[in-house]
Amino acid sequence: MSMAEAITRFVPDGSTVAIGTSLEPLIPFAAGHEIIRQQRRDLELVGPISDALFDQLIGAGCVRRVTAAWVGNVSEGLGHCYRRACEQDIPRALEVHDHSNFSISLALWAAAWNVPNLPTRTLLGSDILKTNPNLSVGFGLVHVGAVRPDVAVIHVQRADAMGRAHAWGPLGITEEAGLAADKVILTCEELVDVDITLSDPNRILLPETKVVAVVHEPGGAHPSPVQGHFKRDHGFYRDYAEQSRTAEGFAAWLKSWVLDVPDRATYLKRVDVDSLRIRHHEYSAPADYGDE
Amino acid sequence: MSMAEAITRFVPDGSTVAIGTSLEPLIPFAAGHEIIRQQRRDLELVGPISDALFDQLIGAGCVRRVTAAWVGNVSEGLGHCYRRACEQDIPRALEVHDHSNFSISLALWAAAWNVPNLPTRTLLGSDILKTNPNLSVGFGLVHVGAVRPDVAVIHVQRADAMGRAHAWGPLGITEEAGLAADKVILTCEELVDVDITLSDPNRILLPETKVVAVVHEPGGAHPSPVQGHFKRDHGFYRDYAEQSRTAEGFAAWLKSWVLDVPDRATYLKRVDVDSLRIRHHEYSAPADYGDE
Amino acid sequence: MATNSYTPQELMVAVASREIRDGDLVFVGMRLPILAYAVARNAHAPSARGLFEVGLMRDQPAAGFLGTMGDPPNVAGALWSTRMSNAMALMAQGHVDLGFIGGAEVDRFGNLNTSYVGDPAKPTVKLPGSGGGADIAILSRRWVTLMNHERRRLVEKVSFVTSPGHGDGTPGWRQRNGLLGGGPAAIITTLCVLRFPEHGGEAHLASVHPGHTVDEVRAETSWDLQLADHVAETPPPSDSELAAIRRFDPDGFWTRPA
Amino acid sequence: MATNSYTPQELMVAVASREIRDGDLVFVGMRLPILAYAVARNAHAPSARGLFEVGLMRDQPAAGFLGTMGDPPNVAGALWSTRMSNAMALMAQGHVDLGFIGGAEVDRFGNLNTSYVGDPAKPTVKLPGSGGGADIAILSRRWVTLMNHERRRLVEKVSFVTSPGHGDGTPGWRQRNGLLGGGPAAIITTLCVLRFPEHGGEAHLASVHPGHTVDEVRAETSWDLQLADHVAETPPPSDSELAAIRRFDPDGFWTRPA
Repeated sequence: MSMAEAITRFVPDGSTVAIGTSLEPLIPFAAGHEIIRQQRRDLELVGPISDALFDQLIGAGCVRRVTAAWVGNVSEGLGHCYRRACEQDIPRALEVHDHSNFSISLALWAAAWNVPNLPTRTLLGSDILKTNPNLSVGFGLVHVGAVRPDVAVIHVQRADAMGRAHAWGPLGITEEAGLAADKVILTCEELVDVDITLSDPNRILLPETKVVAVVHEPGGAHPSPVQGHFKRDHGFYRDYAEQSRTAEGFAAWLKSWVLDVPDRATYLKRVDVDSLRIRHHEYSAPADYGDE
Repeated sequence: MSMAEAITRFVPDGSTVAIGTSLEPLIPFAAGHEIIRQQRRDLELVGPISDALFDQLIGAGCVRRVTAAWVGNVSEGLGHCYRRACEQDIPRALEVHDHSNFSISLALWAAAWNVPNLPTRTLLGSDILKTNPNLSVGFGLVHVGAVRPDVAVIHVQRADAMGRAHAWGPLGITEEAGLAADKVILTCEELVDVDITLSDPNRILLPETKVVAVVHEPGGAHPSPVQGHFKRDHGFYRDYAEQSRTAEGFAAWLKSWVLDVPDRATYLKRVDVDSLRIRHHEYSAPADYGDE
Repeated sequence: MATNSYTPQELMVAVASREIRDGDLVFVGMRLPILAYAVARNAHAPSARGLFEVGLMRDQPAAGFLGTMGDPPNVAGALWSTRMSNAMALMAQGHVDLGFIGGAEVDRFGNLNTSYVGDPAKPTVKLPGSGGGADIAILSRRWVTLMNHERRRLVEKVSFVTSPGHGDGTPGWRQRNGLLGGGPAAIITTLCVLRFPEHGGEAHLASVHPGHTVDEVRAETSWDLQLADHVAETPPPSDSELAAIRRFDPDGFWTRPA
Repeated sequence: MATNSYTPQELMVAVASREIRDGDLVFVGMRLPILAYAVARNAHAPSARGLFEVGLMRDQPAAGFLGTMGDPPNVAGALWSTRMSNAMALMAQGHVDLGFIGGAEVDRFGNLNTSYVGDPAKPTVKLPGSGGGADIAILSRRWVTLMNHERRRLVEKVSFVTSPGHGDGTPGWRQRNGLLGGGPAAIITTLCVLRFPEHGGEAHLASVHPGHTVDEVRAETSWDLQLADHVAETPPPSDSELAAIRRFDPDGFWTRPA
């Protein structure tokens, strides 16, 4: 399925969208940019930390609420669009449901297990309890209310057309986000044959019954890293931080890198992909699934 | 470390022991038999379903309490030693904390996350709520009390000497049992070089900081299956079911297969290993962990 | 192959397989349901998927014989090999269309006992316990029980409710008590098929297996069994159903008399 | 290499690395703590391990430069690549000996703000938020903060307690409120090191970095800063510490002035 079709069909206005769930790696920037191009509105974004993608979606006016532990630019610091939205309602007012990394994970596990909340000791003594209405305290514990995304968008190294994904490297809250979501959109570096994915069912990330779209989008996570494929493009994050300092600068960045870009292939032509590509391969030892 | 030393040092009398956590596969029978030989007493056994191993430990008089969802013989039915213990206090009285498969998993996740309990809707309407004092009902939910094993004994396909284990096939409640336990004893088909385990950190089952012993014990899961190594020995389970029907029959079985057997190598000489060995290898596609 | 040459277990497998609808996600229990899933997948439900509490999802039935759901042939080619709690998560979300549970005792409202006969503190028979039975009973959308039809098994009141069915049989009992799924839809026995009204309540005799009679069924049932308006004869296994059963259980491990 | 040729960030990394004890499991935050872990592992803490909330455990520091903890060199050769909630489980069990948290505002009791300056409903500055900071503050056995030493950062009262330290400073505040770990042990700034009493309470000035004075520190601190009985000079980075820092940050991404 094309990225445009996947976003059109499965990310309507008002959706609750989990995206960027592996923290710094595997961020589905290509999907995020398509959401911006299709001018989605009133989204609730769900994630642990977001390394620049939430900032871009907020700056583009797509977002009504953020449910996350951290929104900014991991190597550069503050998220300037996030600041403008929270401080000045530019381009629109933003509701924030604060979490810690642990508590947003628990919120998704609560949804995955279909219970109203899960208890934890984290956040005791934190003012986060005052600003997030989905957190409550009782019996000496914090009760983290379930967060159920309408859709989780997940970038992986490889997937087959039936929706079986292989991802590796640290997975953050990807598993619970996918299990909690009603629907999963996979974007992948490589679209592979079923023989590859089913050769290792333990590496299959999620049940295919959750997956509604598989989008073959090489480089779809740039500038974030993808183990075995791409290094992180630190300079791109730096440039974004600098240019997004002002609303005008962000508008120019957005026009140049998103709005005037029809698709990911065009985008990648402007990136020094060669300098980012991982060329030194280190393959995992095989597991023997023999059964007879 | 030898199996004898691992059990001597890390499974004292009175321990709470999670064992057989992957349900039917990868059951650490060799470890269980060593526990019997060392005449451990007053153990609490923790597991989901137990395919014959709990029955043997109960019949041998090692067990004070069972905290599990099911105890028997999966292909044959009832656990005769379990019956004698519960019905006639033979060889001793047994306390049973009933669970369902889901609730024992949650009890271990509660311990892993260090909270007193986790909520669920399963068990509502079940009399299991009446017999297990670690379950309570409130606000329309069941609250499953944490179960924290002193030690989890886990059989895997391969591990290195530093405690990094690779296991594949269905994992049942192994991950939460290992995370919840104070200590983990690994028993493995293959003791491999660090290069093998670290080639695939996503397949590493548990943090090495939990692992206190790695025992190289090929065939240590017989008669249970080990993907890529051994088929399940259905006939062995059938023979065990037949012989353990009476206390005398069980005593004879135990003498023959456990008490008079010094170690696993001797045991395996009496098993038709050739007919059980998996010879048709099916290797997983590699994952590329390249980073530069 | 003559249609009269089948065992009671083969008939039960065939009947159970017909409960599986195409596209269903089936929580497959041990023993006969493993065969029922294989038969359905090869016949009328080619897009069904099986979910196994050990931590597996499959489409195709395993190529080799399964003594347990964790046997190596069930892992090879699986669509997902994972933790049990992930399989349970799908069921807790209502994604499991159909589950199978074996039972030792059942009452007219479909409440199942697989734990204790007699007082749990000093049982006359200690049964193995719930396994995933209680989870399936409470969380799956609908479920079916398979059991031998004997008076001591189909009882007026079970000693212990391991896996709740329709509770006390009053309308809305499950919803009132917070149980998520729709409860038991049928009891498939060695003699007949009992069915429950769609919204719960008491089982009624829907069909009697070939070679058996309503009187025989009633004699082997401890409670005063309700009859459907029209009690049918259970259609026997078709030749293709029998062929599939025998392909997946070539030695009759599950389906031949001991 | 002359000892005067180091940046304030290099000194902070060296000081932070000395907080890591051999054998510690360290919850490594972003930026300077990644370097501090690498320095310690190569010097006095060869058996320390690092735990990263992205879902990684390591022994050896990553061979390549890290812009984030999720960069590919941090994954290659990891001891465990997993879910965040598993890393948090270890911390919730008290297995994390030391954590690092960056802060935008801190008060005398070590309470940290990384969320809002001003009213959260209409902040004058929206900061990125907790990330794992609140989790480390509440669950790790002890933790250390690194920050620039400015009056607007070391404040009488933080606008928002993202990561609780010693609360109101009264004895036993953390235990009374259910916080698991021991709380902040030190604040390492660009000018000095502040330390907390072992069982909580108010920070005191323990050492001043070379080239700075107590008066300068007090002038840049909003509250009336308590002094240790003997305020030492912070030992500068050793040659081997500097060599390690420059090996892991060869272009000065984290440790050279912008």
